[in-house]
Amino acid sequence: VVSSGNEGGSESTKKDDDKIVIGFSMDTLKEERWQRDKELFEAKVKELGAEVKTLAANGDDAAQLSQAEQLISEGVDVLVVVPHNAEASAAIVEKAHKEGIPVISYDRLIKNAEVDYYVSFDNVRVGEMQAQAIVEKAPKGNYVYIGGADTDNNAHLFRQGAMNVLKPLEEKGDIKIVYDQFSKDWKPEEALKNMENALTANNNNIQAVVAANDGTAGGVIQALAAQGLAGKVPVSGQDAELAALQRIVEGTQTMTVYKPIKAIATKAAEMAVALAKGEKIETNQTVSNGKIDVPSVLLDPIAVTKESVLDTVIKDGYHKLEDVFKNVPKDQWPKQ
Amino acid sequence: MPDPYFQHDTTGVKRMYALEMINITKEFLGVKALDRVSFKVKKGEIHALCGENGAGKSTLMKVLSGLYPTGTYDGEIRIDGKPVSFRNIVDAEQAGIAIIHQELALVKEMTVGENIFLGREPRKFGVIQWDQLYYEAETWLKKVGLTISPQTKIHSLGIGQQQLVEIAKALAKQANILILDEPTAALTESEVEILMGILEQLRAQGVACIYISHKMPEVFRLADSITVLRDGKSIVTLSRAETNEDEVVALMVGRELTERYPYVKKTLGHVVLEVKNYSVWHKEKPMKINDSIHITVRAGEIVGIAGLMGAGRTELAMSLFGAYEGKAEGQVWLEGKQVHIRSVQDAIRSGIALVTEDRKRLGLILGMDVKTNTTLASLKNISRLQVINQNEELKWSQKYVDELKTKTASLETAVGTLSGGNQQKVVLAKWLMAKPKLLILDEPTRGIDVGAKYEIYHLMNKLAKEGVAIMMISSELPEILGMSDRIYVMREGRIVKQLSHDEATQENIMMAATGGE
Amino acid sequence: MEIKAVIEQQPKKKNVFGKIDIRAYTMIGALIAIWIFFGMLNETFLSARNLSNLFTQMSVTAILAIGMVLVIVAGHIDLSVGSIVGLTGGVAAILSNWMGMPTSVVILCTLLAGALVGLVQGWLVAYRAIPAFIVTLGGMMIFRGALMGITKSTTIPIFDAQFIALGSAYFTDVFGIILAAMAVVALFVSTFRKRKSRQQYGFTVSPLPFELTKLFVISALILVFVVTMNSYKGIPFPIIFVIALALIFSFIATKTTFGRHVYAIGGNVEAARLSGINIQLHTMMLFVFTGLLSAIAALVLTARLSSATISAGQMYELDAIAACVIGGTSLMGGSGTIIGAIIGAMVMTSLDNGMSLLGMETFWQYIVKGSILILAVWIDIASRKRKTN
Amino acid sequence: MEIKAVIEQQPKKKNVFGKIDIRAYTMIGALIAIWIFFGMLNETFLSARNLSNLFTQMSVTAILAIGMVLVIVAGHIDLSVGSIVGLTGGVAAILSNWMGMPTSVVILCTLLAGALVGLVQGWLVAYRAIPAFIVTLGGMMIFRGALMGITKSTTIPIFDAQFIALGSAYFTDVFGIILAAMAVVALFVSTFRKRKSRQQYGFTVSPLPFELTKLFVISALILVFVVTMNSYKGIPFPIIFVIALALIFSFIATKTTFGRHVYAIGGNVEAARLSGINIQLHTMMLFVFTGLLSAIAALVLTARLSSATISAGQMYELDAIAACVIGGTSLMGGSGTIIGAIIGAMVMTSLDNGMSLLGMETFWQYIVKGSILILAVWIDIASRKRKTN
Ligand SMILES: Nc1ncnc2c1ncn2[C@@H]1O[C@H](COP(=O)(O)OP(=O)(O)OP(=O)(O)O)[C@@H](O)[C@H]1O
Ligand SMILES: Nc1ncnc2c1ncn2[C@@H]1O[C@H](COP(=O)(O)OP(=O)(O)OP(=O)(O)O)[C@@H](O)[C@H]1O
Ligand SMILES: O[C@@H]1[C@@H](O)[C@H](O)OC[C@H]1O
Ligand SMILES: [Mg+2]
Ligand SMILES: [Mg+2]
Repeated sequence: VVSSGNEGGSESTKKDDDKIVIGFSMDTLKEERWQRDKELFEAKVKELGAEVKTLAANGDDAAQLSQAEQLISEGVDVLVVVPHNAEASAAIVEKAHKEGIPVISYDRLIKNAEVDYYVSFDNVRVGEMQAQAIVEKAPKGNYVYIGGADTDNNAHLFRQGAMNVLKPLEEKGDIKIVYDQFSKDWKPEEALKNMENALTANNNNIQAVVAANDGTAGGVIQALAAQGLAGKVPVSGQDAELAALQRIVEGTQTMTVYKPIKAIATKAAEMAVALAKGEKIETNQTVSNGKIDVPSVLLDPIAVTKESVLDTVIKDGYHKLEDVFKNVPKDQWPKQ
Repeated sequence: MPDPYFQHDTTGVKRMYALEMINITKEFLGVKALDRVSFKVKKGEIHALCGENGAGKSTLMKVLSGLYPTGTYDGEIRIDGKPVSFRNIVDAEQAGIAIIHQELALVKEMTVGENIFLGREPRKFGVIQWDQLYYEAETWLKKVGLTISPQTKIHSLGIGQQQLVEIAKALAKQANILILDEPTAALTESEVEILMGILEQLRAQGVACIYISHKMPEVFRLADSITVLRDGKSIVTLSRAETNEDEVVALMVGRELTERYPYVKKTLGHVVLEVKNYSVWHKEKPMKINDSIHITVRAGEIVGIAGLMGAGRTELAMSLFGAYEGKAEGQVWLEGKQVHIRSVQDAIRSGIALVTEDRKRLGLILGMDVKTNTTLASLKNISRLQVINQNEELKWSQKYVDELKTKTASLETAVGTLSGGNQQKVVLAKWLMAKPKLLILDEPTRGIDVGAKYEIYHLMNKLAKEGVAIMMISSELPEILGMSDRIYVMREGRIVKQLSHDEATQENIMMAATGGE
Repeated sequence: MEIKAVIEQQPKKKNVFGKIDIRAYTMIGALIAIWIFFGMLNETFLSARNLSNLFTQMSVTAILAIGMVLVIVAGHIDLSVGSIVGLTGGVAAILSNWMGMPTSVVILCTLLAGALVGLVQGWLVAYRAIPAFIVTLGGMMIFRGALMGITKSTTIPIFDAQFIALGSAYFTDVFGIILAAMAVVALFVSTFRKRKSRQQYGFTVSPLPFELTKLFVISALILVFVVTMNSYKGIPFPIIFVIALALIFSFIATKTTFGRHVYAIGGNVEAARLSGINIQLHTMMLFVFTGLLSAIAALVLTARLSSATISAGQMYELDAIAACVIGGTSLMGGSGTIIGAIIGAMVMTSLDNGMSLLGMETFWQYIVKGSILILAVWIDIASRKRKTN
Repeated sequence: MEIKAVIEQQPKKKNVFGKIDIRAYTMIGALIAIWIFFGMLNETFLSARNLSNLFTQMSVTAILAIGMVLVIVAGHIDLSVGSIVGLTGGVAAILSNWMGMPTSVVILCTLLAGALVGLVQGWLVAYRAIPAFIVTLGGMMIFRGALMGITKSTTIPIFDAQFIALGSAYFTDVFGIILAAMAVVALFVSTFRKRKSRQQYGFTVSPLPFELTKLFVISALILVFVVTMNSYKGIPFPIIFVIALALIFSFIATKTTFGRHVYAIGGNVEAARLSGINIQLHTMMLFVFTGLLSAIAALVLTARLSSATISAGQMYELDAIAACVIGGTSLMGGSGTIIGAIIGAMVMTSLDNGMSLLGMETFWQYIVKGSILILAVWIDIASRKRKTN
């Protein structure tokens, strides 16, 4: 009665012309960074003479699966996936493979599936970098952890990374985590409320805050500012959003983690086109995803502080100097 | 009051009663709606239950039909001599009791057939046997003289037809005790005739019928015995032969009522309303509901509009009031000026008021209190810069409560809890406060007791004397005859006859309304 | 007499249009328009393969909408279905992955969990008279929290191939054809039995050629559907769930006392009570149904994703409600059809699918989807009004 | 006369209970219980500082709930408020940051944008008879999409200190005291004017000592509030918005013809129409109000965060609706009070705040919040039922 669907998988729907088409299935375009991922990736693919088709799922697993199915129906040659959910997107890999389409996992690793390649920054590593930077500024004292959405797997990975650094210090007695909460839907206002409550509960006796991304950091810094503590308590972030960089140069935020999106987008585009042409791809390592060891290209995320802004995001052209330093008197602008 | 009929109530004679309700007491939030009421009905008799609005008639019947289950009242009910206790409506139905409630209880979106069998659908394993259902529904419809298809949706029926469906629904239960709570309030004479025929048939079959009505002629034509309730107490049970209308009315209101229709000859003023060649189109279908209507009403005049159900009187009224969705053509003149009324606001501004026929659905906001409902159409007059002067509001609503003798616990009582007659008085108060030049009354005394009716008639006379032009639509011929200075008879959307107060008789109106010769 | 003439048209009109109401027809029109539109802009949209995708994609919303229709008809609402999908999906994944239960046991327990959760909510609504909006808004939070608690906020993958098949397998071509044949036979038999029964009761029936034409058209549609699906991989499993559930619940809604009583409750609760209908029991059962249907949707979704995630089902309640309303269900209660809701689900899924095929920017997708939602209902309302004028 | 006697009791009763209904009293009870509970578990909960936080945290929900009450009373619903908050917040940020407009212009334009968006929705609901659920569900998507479009999905920071002050400044202690004094004076004056006016009309008034006691209690409460706030940093700006808006809209709801008409429409729309109320105009205006209030909420939120983000306001509609219903607004229309909705918002915010202070795990927070929502309404309904039996 049931067929697994293998036999029907014909090549008939594949486009016959020799133009290479890359499918790009994205979790969301809602955050600033993903918009950039999309633009950079598409530009690079086109530059390499191929076509690209991007679909974004607004953070819904089922929607992403549907969209991947559509890309597959359209007969793309390679599928590049930014999974909303690491495990749920295994289904995408399976569907693509049935049609003989290779899959590259972009930024987030697809778990428990025979993914062909993985290009990413390491999310646990991001968490570690965040905590590390804060610990350097405040080696001792009361710590607050403001997490991302409890419903986002990445939020858990970031927290895991941060705790890798913080837990040993807490055991040593150097620091104390006095408040540790997730922020619903990654919302800055949730982070603001959480931070207000953390400050109240500890009577402002807080020496450091590890915030999971720049949005939540924004909320945290608002709460600190209300207590006159902005700039006095180190706060981490992630994503190198313009607003965050502006705070960094002003001194209210300590750091953000810059994931050089240009690098990852370019790398992924190159890999995808090469894969479509049937070329061999060099990778430097493998990462286990629970099922196989996935050949991976791991790019290092970069911690950005006031000192390194110029050499990282600005040099990369990720943001413009005049934007980042918009609120700083012009005579204090660094020389490029 | 000693009552010979009740004194037989000793063990020996019990069996002759199909129903005995003994010492029933029922309270609502400190209001004693029923106070040790006793009520007995014999097999095969039609027993009328009379009383003013709020006397407790409906409440007593709700106790009997299981709507107020055992435990929510005190007292005992016996059917065929055996004590019973109903936990719900189904229990009562199983004991052979069927009731037509005073309020229409039909599901508008469903068909006539479905409504007739609602809750008792012919079924096999929970699956409804539609053909059987509609087949049987059709036979019951025929019994009540309705020739509509049982697959018609209720919402496309007029209120009178709906009432007939309710009656069919009750008949279909083939009960031993049939309760009819004001079944004829929305019926025309000919339909009342059909109902009377049915009831006489049922009486012959040994069914006990309890008949609640404010219409004395009906009561006296039908009933074998009459029980009068007053203020939640059973006053007396009389056999029809022993009594007469005046006595029953006196027992109901607690005093003598000499005349029922206080007609006075009026001095007529200028023409207030003149309708010329007026036609109204159906709101859904390409057909005229009113065709080439000519009507005039003078200041100080009460003009009656008679006709059968479906003659199109309500639509005419609604259309003149700017409240009917169907298109209208023709001319309307108010006090010598031609007006174009497109909305209710236009109508009110021009000095027209309409008391609708369905007060609960169209006249009142049941959840709001007496004061709010009274002032709703004239808030402008008691506000400055949109801010309501709450003292003025209290003053005016109190004035109308006093003037109309509305029985209400307070001005802040929700109108939904008032009895029908008092609700109607609140609607009247609302429109009196708007000081209309032309007052249109659509079935103004439907479901209202004699006492309240009388008060409303007096009020109409008083308004007419003050120069208000009154147009009264009514299906009760005695009322039309008794109150109107002039009568228009409508048939199938047209005015077919005009009669003066002195010319009009029951016969010539009916003749014109039915198109008979 | 004039009135009589008007009324006698009634039954005839009913036969022509069958049980589907006018709203549903407008929506079928809208659906076809959307399909043609996307079909012109994008060649793959109307390919067998994409249609197969489309039907699969709409399955979860459609299943939820089926239950939602009845709840709304009865004058209530269920905001918790999305969270129940999440929670029962989590339960299924835990049973399958962590506890290694066979698929049959997993299915049983999941359905039970859904029904139970619905029962509790239904009890609160029916017997404790708490507004359904509140109960299910509370339920939405509680179930989402419970899901996070039991899964420890992790994603639980499914490995059991049988389970995964629920969401992603296809019926073989032969089976599809057999199904279609059975459906056509059933259609003919039931139509003729109905005619016969009507004739026995002395009711008029519509002319035989007319009835036959109608039957053939429907049969042809069924065939076209099966052949189209077969030309890709066969009928997708989830779609059979949708069709089966739609048939069952349409039957319940229109042919059983339970269903009609639900409509009566929604149409006029006082009248229903006075007719001796057990309002409370019926109301509670409706929530058991939505719970159960949510669990079925959860099985399909979890199988399709081959994992349970903590965000699964989020906001699905709005999709389901929108599907119902687009399909003609009145939020005031008393009216609405299952078939309408399915068409509503199809309209929304087609929009999603078509726009993403066109690679429209996300923000445009939001704007277009919102506008179409409003526009569809607007046109429908306006056209009905025009007719009456 | 009997009737008169009964009527004379009424005003007395009214004075005791004021304009707040019984549901609101139950909820005040629940609120106090929640406060005591958290106060016992955590010493900072009842500190001046945390109370100040709490009031600020509830401000956005409260502002939205004020408009929502009236929409629900009229028998509609507005699911788009959260998205309007997002969109108008984005507009404000663009005007302030990208275009460098002064705060006054920004405020004006933002309010205009909110009102406009509300006007369009209101027009569709009122004049095109499209169900509000559909219009605002569509609106929810459209406005979110528009926000993403105009901000290019970026976070836009606010630098204008004046703008930021809207969300995070405090009134000075002296100003707070002056405000309190003014409020107390206004209270006394209005009460005595009302008494006098009633006496002029010949109505009975409640005994003077009783009235005075009441006045003093309320005055004391106002003072306690101001002193508490001053003992931290003063009255937070957003709270003054909430109080002002609550007073204005309570006044509109209870004392003006507009408000009265809205309640009448919700109570029985047909009867209202036949009483000469312009249903369509009133309905449209209600949506203009929710649009306007959403824009105010957006200003507060954007100022508080000193930036506009594309997720701002998401799901706020549910919070606002929940606040209304907890505060006694019936979803069937016709009844509900502004003060009740504010208390409802306070209950929800107190729960959020208390649980986060206790460091409760997220999943427990969901479960507790959902349960309390249901429980609160349950207790209220049960207690009212007991009373009527
Ligand atoms: N549900 C209720 N709650 C409170 N009071 C009620 C309720 N139902 C009836 N009453 C009161 O009980 C009394 C009797 O009402 P009932 O409806 O039985 O009168 P009735 O004799 O049927 O009057 P009518 O002729 O107007 O139908 C009235 O004072 C009415 O206000
Ligand atoms: N079920 C129906 N289907 C079609 N038309 C109807 C129906 N019911 C009423 N009408 C139309 O509406 C017209 C007026 O009906 P309506 O019942 O309002 O008249 P009426 O004189 O006010 O009677 P009533 O005594 O019931 O108030 C009828 O002539 C008829 O054409
Ligand atoms: O970069 C972050 C991304 O990895 C996470 O999934 O969502 C929040 C972002 O800030
Ligand atoms: Mg009665
Ligand atoms: Mg009429």
